[in-house]
Amino acid sequence: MRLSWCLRMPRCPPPDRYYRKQKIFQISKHFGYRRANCYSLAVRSVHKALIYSTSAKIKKKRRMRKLWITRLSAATKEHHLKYHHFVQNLNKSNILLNRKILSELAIYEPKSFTSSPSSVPDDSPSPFQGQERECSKDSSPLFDE
Amino acid sequence: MTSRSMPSAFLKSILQNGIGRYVCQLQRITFLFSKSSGLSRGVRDFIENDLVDFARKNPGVVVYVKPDPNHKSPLVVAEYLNGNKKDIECQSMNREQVQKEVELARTQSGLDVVRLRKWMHTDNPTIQGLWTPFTNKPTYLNVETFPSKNPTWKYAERRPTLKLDNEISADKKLS
Amino acid sequence: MAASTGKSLLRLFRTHSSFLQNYIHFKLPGLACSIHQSWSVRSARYINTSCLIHNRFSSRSYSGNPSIDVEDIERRLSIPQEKTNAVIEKVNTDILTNPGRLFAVVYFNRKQYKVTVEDLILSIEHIEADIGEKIRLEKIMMVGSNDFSLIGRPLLSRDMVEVWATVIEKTTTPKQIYFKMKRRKGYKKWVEYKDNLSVLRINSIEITPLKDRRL
Amino acid sequence: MANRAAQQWGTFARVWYLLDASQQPPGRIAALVSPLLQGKHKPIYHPLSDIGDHVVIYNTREVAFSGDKWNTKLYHHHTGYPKGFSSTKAKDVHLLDPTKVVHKAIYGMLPKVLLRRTMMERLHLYPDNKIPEDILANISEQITPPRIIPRKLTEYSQEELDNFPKLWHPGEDPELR
Amino acid sequence: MAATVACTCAYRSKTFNLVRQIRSGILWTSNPFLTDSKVRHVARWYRPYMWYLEKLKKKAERKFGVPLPVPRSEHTELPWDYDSELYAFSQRLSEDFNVETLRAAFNHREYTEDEAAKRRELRMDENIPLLNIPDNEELAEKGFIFSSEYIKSYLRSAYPKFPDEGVKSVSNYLTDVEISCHIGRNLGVYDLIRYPEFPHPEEIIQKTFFAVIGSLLQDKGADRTGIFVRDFILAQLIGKDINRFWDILDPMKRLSDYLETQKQELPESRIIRQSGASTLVAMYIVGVYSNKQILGFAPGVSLLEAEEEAARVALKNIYETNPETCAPLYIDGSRGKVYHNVAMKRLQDNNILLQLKGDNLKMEAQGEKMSI
Repeated sequence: MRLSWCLRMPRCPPPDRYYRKQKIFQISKHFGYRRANCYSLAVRSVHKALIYSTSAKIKKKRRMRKLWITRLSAATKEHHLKYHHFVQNLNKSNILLNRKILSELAIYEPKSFTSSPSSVPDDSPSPFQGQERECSKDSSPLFDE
Repeated sequence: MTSRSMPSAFLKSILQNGIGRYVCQLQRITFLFSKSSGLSRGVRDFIENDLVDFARKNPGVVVYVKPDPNHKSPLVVAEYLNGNKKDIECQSMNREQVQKEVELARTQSGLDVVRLRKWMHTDNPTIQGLWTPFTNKPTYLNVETFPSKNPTWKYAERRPTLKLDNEISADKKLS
Repeated sequence: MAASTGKSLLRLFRTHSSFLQNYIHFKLPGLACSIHQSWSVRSARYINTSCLIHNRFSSRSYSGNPSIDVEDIERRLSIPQEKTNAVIEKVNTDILTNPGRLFAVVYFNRKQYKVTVEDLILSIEHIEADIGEKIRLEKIMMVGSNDFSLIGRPLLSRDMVEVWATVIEKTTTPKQIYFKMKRRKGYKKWVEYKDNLSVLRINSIEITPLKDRRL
Repeated sequence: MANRAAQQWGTFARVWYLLDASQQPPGRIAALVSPLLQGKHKPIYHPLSDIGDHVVIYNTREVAFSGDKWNTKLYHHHTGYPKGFSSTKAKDVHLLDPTKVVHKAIYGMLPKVLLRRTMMERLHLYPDNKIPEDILANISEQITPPRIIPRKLTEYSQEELDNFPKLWHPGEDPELR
Repeated sequence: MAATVACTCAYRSKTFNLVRQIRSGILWTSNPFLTDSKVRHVARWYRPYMWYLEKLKKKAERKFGVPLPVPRSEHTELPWDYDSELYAFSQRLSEDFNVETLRAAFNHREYTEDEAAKRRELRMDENIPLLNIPDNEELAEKGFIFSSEYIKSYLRSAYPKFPDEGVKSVSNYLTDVEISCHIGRNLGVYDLIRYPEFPHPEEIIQKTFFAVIGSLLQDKGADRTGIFVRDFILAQLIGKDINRFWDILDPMKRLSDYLETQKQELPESRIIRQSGASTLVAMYIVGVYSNKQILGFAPGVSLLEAEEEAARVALKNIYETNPETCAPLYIDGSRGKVYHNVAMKRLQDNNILLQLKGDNLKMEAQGEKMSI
């Protein structure tokens, strides 16, 4: 009785097939309609999904950088600067913070973002110059180590 | 795998581990293997050569060794402090591979291995206060009547230079 | 001209980081020191710091103006040197008395993270330090608090900032699939892989008072 | 700082802007206003989140096209049936509805996504300078019009006219005057 | 130890054992494709075998019901050694526990009584050494009192301006069942508990956890125990705003009371910013000032809400417990050491350590009563 499973052996499909299919169904289980459970339909959509997923991993980096740049241009415009001037200033002042960090700073640490040296246009007088002169206490800048 | 078909979670730790002192999360490790089977050979090699060192280096991990003729293909069961259990099948592995698996089991925290959504976890995302639409706006706008004769908002161009005398921080008294 | 220097520096920085270890073992600081000494000597020319004070509790976010070069900004904005010294003094008193919560931007394993104390960060690489060991994050690009920010150009000096972290977990990602296929060409590529991950807990961010080069 | 909920309420607050459209070209108004409606002027911008601001535009009856656009610019429409095509001159559209030209210009300049209608909901157009009180109560800032409006000769005071540098003086000859 | 059968399934046959093995993942771990099997092909017998096991499992479940959870010590498949577990427990936490005291810390009175009753039933000798282990009542009480006192004095040294009410509410939160049970479970206390009922109730886990602290206190002294409490209990405050455990009903009143005692001007609220005033989603930023100095500001839906929140922020700033701007609760490093030393000194000054050393606890006089 215990070994009755042996009798089923000849009737079961080739050994790998079930698990090969399960591998696909693992990925397709959340698909809609028959694509979730019918192998011939599932395997096509799984292949397509995996191709998308593989390429999206590369594209995501591009997309995120684009988003950070949009955010940064919005943030720099609040300080009356254009994005490319801002980046130019960063390069000139040798600051290597990346766009992700800078856009995070703009949202989460607005004071630090404002104080970054790159918000000073290099060849034009500072937009805050007027205030700079007015503000006698605590004002001002900078020092070198 | 596509990201939808994988479970996902955020980065976390157990009991704020690493603050104050560090606690190795591997609680006990059990080797179930056969004394004679060829499939268990790597595990037997590991037990002969490395296990004592492993136990000596990690006194906080209880090591059990159980030869069992039922386990022709060997099994290593790692139990973690958070109650999770991980079974490692070491069938036909050589000694180095078993070493690697045991090392991985030791360094893991026992949380489920899932896709992590963020690269970091923070409880204090902001220190200086979140940005608001008014963060970088001059305060004299509070007292302006609209429509005004001196519009101020201009896209990407400089505002007229302001003097600090115009700065009015709070104008309306709450009654 | 100036912009191009910035770019070349960027490249220099990146090539260095690829082979320099960016941590040292807690137990063997002497051994790792040589690496960092060479790094700090190389970078000494580029490291300088700009800083600024925020008014505490001010609804306005700034009251000072940062600059690229002290002499230059002093000339341009006609700020006397005493003022610059005053800023340094103010920051120093802040640091000494009550800096509050600090955040730092750390460069770790080809990525930049904005961290504060008690944070967890994830690195997609196996690191040598064992679990539970404390490591020092060497490349600090910026430190800030509610009242001041210090920005490295590109890095802050090692003596000024110390960020320590504990390795709390070394694990792997779940199985991932790299899949490529071309229709009707019989081309199919299915690679299953796992990446190594290591999780760090930030233990402390500490800064020492600043020193003005001219004083 | 305040608790998280309060902080977020501050961060995602919508700001109301005011714009005077008199003597302004509709296209330039649209270029100014469309990023505001999308929220592209905020560092928290994300294309999927609805974080646009409100814009109130008044005096749309007085918008100014350059050139002969009132006569030559056509707004096309097709009913979908045969012979359903029609086109209307800009000036006819403007006579029918004085806010339509600005509305169409801004609508066309927003991204073609499902959020477009929602963004347009936040655009408030008034043909003249009669803005309801409750709308005016919301306004936080006024936008600088994109075009500097030239002053008419009649708008200069006599003093300004007298002081204006002249190449030659017409003299007292009434014919020359 | 082998004779200690506290709670098992009534029926045990070979079939049932097989089913339990499957269930606990010993025989059959998972789908071979989901693990990293080195085998390229699945053997022909594998699937029918799995079918058969599934069938058996269902049959057994139909017959006997879903099996109850079993303590780790009674797993038949996985080995268990209580002494090694105790040793590893102390090593894991980097503490040098006295093993005998630790054994007592895990031993509940109910367990001893239960065992004695069982032995009486079986007419066994009751005096064999297993039953001579003392129970953990006293240790648990000592541990609880020490922990709550230490937490309070640590918080007082870390947040010197935070009022006593707040400190008490934080300490109550940390020594409550929820948190201490969570810590106990994740430190591996659960498997070592000796208590007749299984699964163990939460209160028992809490009690055992404090008994462990008590045993450390008894053997290694207050200093080590303080560091233990700091590292494991106080660390749970991280990521939490300590002000939220203490509900201030009328923050504005409290603020004005405070300013009055400090002889400063009374607080005055002013609108700093507003947007969409006539809409349903209005936003106001209200600042609270005293003597033209801003104490705190906060956004809100209505003026009242924003004002209340601003007053709360002002209080946080005054108490220096604002989780964002103020210094974090230091547990590591030099600051942690300083706070610990101050806390220990305060405990000594209050004679709490002396009282804990005495055999008779007289803590009731101070109104401190263990809640378990």
